[in-house]
Amino acid sequence: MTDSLVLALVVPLAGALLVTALPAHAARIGLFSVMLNTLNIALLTLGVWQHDELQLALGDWAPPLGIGFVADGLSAAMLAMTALVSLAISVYAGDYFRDPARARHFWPLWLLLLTSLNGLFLAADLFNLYVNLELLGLSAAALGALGGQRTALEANLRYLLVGLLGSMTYLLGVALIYSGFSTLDFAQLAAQLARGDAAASGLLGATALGLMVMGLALKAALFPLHFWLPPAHGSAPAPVSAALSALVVKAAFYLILRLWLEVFAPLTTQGAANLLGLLGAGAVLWGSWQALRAERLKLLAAYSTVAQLGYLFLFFPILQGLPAGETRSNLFAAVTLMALAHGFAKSGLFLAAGFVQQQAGHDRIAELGTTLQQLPATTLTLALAGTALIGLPPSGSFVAKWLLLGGAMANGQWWWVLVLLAGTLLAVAYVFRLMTRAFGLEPTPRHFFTQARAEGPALLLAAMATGVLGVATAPLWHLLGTSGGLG
Amino acid sequence: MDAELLYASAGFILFVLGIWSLLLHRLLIRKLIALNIMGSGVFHLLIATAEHHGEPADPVPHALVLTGIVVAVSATALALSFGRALRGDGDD
Amino acid sequence: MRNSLEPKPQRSAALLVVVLLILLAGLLQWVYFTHAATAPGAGLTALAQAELPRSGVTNPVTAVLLNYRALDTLLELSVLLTAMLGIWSLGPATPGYQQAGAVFAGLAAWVVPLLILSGGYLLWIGAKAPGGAFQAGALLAAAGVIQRLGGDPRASLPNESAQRWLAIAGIGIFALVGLATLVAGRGFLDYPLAWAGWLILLIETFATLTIATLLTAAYVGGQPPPSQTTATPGMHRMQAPDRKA
Amino acid sequence: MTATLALLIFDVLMLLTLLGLAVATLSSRDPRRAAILFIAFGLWLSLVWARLGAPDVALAEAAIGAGLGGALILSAARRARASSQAKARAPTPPERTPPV
Repeated sequence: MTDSLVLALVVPLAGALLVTALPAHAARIGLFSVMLNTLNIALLTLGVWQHDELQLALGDWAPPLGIGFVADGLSAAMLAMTALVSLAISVYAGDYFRDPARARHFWPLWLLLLTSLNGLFLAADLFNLYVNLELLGLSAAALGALGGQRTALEANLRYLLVGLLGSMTYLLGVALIYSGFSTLDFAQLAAQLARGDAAASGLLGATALGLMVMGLALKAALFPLHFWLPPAHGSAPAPVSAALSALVVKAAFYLILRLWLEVFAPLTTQGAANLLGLLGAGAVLWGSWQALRAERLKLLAAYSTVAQLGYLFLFFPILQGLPAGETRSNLFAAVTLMALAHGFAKSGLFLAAGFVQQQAGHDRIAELGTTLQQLPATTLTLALAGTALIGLPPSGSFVAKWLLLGGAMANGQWWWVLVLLAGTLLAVAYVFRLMTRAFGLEPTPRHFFTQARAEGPALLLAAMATGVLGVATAPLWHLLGTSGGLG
Repeated sequence: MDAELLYASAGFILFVLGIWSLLLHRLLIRKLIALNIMGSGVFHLLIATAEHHGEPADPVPHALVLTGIVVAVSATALALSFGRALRGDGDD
Repeated sequence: MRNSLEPKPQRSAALLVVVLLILLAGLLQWVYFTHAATAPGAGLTALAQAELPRSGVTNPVTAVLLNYRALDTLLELSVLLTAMLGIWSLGPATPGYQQAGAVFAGLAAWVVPLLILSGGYLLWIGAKAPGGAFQAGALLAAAGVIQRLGGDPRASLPNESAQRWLAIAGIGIFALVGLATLVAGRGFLDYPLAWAGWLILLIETFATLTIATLLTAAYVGGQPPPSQTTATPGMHRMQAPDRKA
Repeated sequence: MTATLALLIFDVLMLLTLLGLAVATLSSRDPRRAAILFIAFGLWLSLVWARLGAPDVALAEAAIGAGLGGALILSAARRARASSQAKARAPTPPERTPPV
C-alpha cells in the first residue's frame, strides 16, 4: 500500500525523464504517464480510505534523520483532485500543443510540475517541501512563458522572482526551526511544540511560522501579495493557466493550512488568524471587483482566482475559534471542499477560455457574443464553472460556503458573513456579465461539440465542480474522517 | 559574546541586505545577485548552527546547504535566460 | 495591480523599507539569541554518526545526501533538469565568443585535463572525505565553461540527443536503483548494507555526468541549434523543425 | 585567554570582510563590477564556511555558487553591456524587470 506513496513521485518523474530523452514521442509518453499517475493516485486514495492514514519513512530512515511521507485525508483529497485535473489538462494539451516543437517543451516541464505537486502533498518534512517548492516554482514559470510573447515572459519572470523571494523566506523559517528543534519532521515538531518546554522555543517557533507563512502567502497570491498572479495566469497558454490557477497556488495554500492547523497549532493565536481572515476578505472584495472590471476573459478568470483564494483564508479565524469537535472537523472538511471545487471549476473555466480564444482569435469579453453562441458545450462549461464560482447549489462551493456561514454564526464572528455575501454578489455580477454574451438571436448550432477533445475535458471538470462535488459529498466526508453534512 | 552567535548574526544581516537590494533595484542582474546573497545568508545561518564548539559539525545542515546551493544556481540560470529572451539578443 | 515599488522608488518608500528591514533583522537576532541562550538545539550530529556504519560511506555529509535524505538530492537534480529544460524552451543558444588567443588556448589545454582529473578524484574521495558528485560535476562543468570561453560554442557538449540522455542519466539511475530496492521488497532507496557503498558510487558517477551536462548546458544558455553547421541566428524557435528523435 | 581573544578578533575580521563585500556587491551600479564582487563574496564565504568546519559545503560554494553562478552572472553582465553599447544610440534602455 505504501508503495503508492513513492510511486506518486516516481511515475511522473520517470515520465518526465523519458519525455526529455525521447522528445519525438513526447505527447504519447506524457499522456500515458499522466494516466498511470491517475491510476496510482486512485490506489493511494483507496489505501487512505481503508487505513485513514498511510505513512512511509524513505529509505527506511526514520525521522529526524530521514524524510517521512504521510498521506491523510487532506493529502489524498488534494492528490485526487490534482490527478483528475491534470488528466483533463493533459488530454486538452495534446490537442492544444499540436505543434511538435512546442509539445516537446511542454511535456517534460508539465510532468516535472506534476512530480512536485505530488511531492508537496505527501512530504512531511520541511526541507523536502522546500525542494519541491522550488521545483514547482521553476517549472511553473517556464511553462507559463511557453507562449513566448513579451508580456508572458515579463509576467513569468516576475512570477519566478517572486517565487524565489517566497521560497527564500520560507527557507529562513526552516533554518530557524532546525536550529531550535533539530528536526524537520511534522509529527516530531508538533510533539515538541505541544510540550512547550521553554518560552524561547515558542517565540522561535512563532517567528519561524511567521516567515514560512509569509513566504507561502507570496506564492499563494494572498492579497495584497497577489500582484503577480493576474498577468502571469492571464498570459500563460490555456492548459498552463488552468494548472497554475487550479493546482499551483492551491499547493501553497495547502501548506499554509497544514502548518497552521496541525504542525504549529499550539503557537497560533486568534489575532494572527484574524489577520489572515482580513487579508482573505480583502482578496475576496478586491479580486471580485477586478474580475468584474476585467476586459479579457482570461484576466477575469485570473482575478476570480485571487478572490476564491481569499475565501479559503476566511476559514482560518473561524477554525481558530472553534474547539476540537464535530463542528470544527466539518468546517475543516468544508475548506477542503472549497479548494477542490475551485480547482475543478477554475481549470474547466481556463480550458474553456482557451478554446474560446482559439476560436475567436482573442478573448475580449465585449466581442465574444457570436463565438460563444456557436459553441454550446463551451458555453455550458462556462455556466457550470460560473455556478461553482458564485457558489450556487448544487456546486461544491455552495456546500462549503453554507458550512462557513454556519461556522461563522456559531462562533459569533458574523462579520465574515458580510464579506461572503458581498463576494457572492460580485461573483454573480461578473459571471452574468460573461454569460449574457452567450444568449443572442443567432440560430442554434447543430453540433453540441465543435471539437470534443478540447471541449470535453473542460466540460467534465466544470461538471465535477458543480454536479458531483455538490451532490456526492459523502465520500469526501468519509475520507476526511468527519460526519460532515449540512446538519 | 560567542563566536557562533556572531556567525549566525551575519547570516541574518546578509538576508536582510539581500531583501533590501531586491526591492530597491530594478536591473535583473542586480535582483538576482540580491536573491543569491539572501540565500547565502540563510545557508550561512544553517552552517553556523551546525557548528558546536570543537565537536564534529552536524552534517545534516551541511547537506541541506549543498542542496540549496545547486537549487539557487538553477534558479539563477533560468532567470538569466528569461532576461536574455526578453532582451532578444540571441545574436551578440 | 502595481501596488509595489515603482521604477524610481520614492525616497519615503525606500526609507520605510529600510526601517522595516532593520526591525526585521533586530527581531530575528533577538529571537535567535534568546533561544540559543536558553535552549539550543542539539543537532543531529550524534545520530548521523551512530548510523554511519549502516550508510555505506564514511563521509557523513555524503551519507546524508545519498542515503538518509537521498530524496532531497533526487529532487534537487530534477530542479537542475527543470532549469535546463526551461532555458531550452526560451530559445536557441547564443553563439560563443570569438576564437581565443594562443595564450588562452595553451592555458586551457593544461587546465581542462587538470579539472577533469580533479573532478574524478573528488567523486571517488567523496565517500570518505570532503567531495562528491556535486563538486566533481561542477569541476567538469568548469572545464566546459573554459572550452566555451576558448571559442567552442558548444562547450564540448555532444549533440542534442546525447545531451538529453546525459541530462537524465543521473536522475534515471537514481530512480532505477530506488525502484530496484522497491521491487526487492526493501522500500524505495533502502540499499542493502553490503551494496550500499557501490550503489552510492554508481549513483554518484552518473549524477556527476548529469550535473556537469546540466550546468554546462545552463551556461551555454539555450537549446543547441538543430544542426551545428546550419545555425541561422534569425530562426525562430517555434518554427524550429522537429528533427531529433 | 589571549589565544581565544585573537581567535575572536580573527572571526570578527572574517565576518566584517564578508559583510563589506556583500554591501559593495549590492550597492555597485555597474552590473559587471557587481558580478565580479559577487564572485569575490562567494569565494570569501567559502573560506568562512571552511573555518566553520564545513569543507564539503565550502568546496561546493566555491565551485558552484561562486564559480558557475558567478560565471553565469558575469557572462550575462558582459552580454548586457555589449548589447547596450551596440545599441548606444538606440532608445532601448538596459533590460529591466517588472517590479517585485
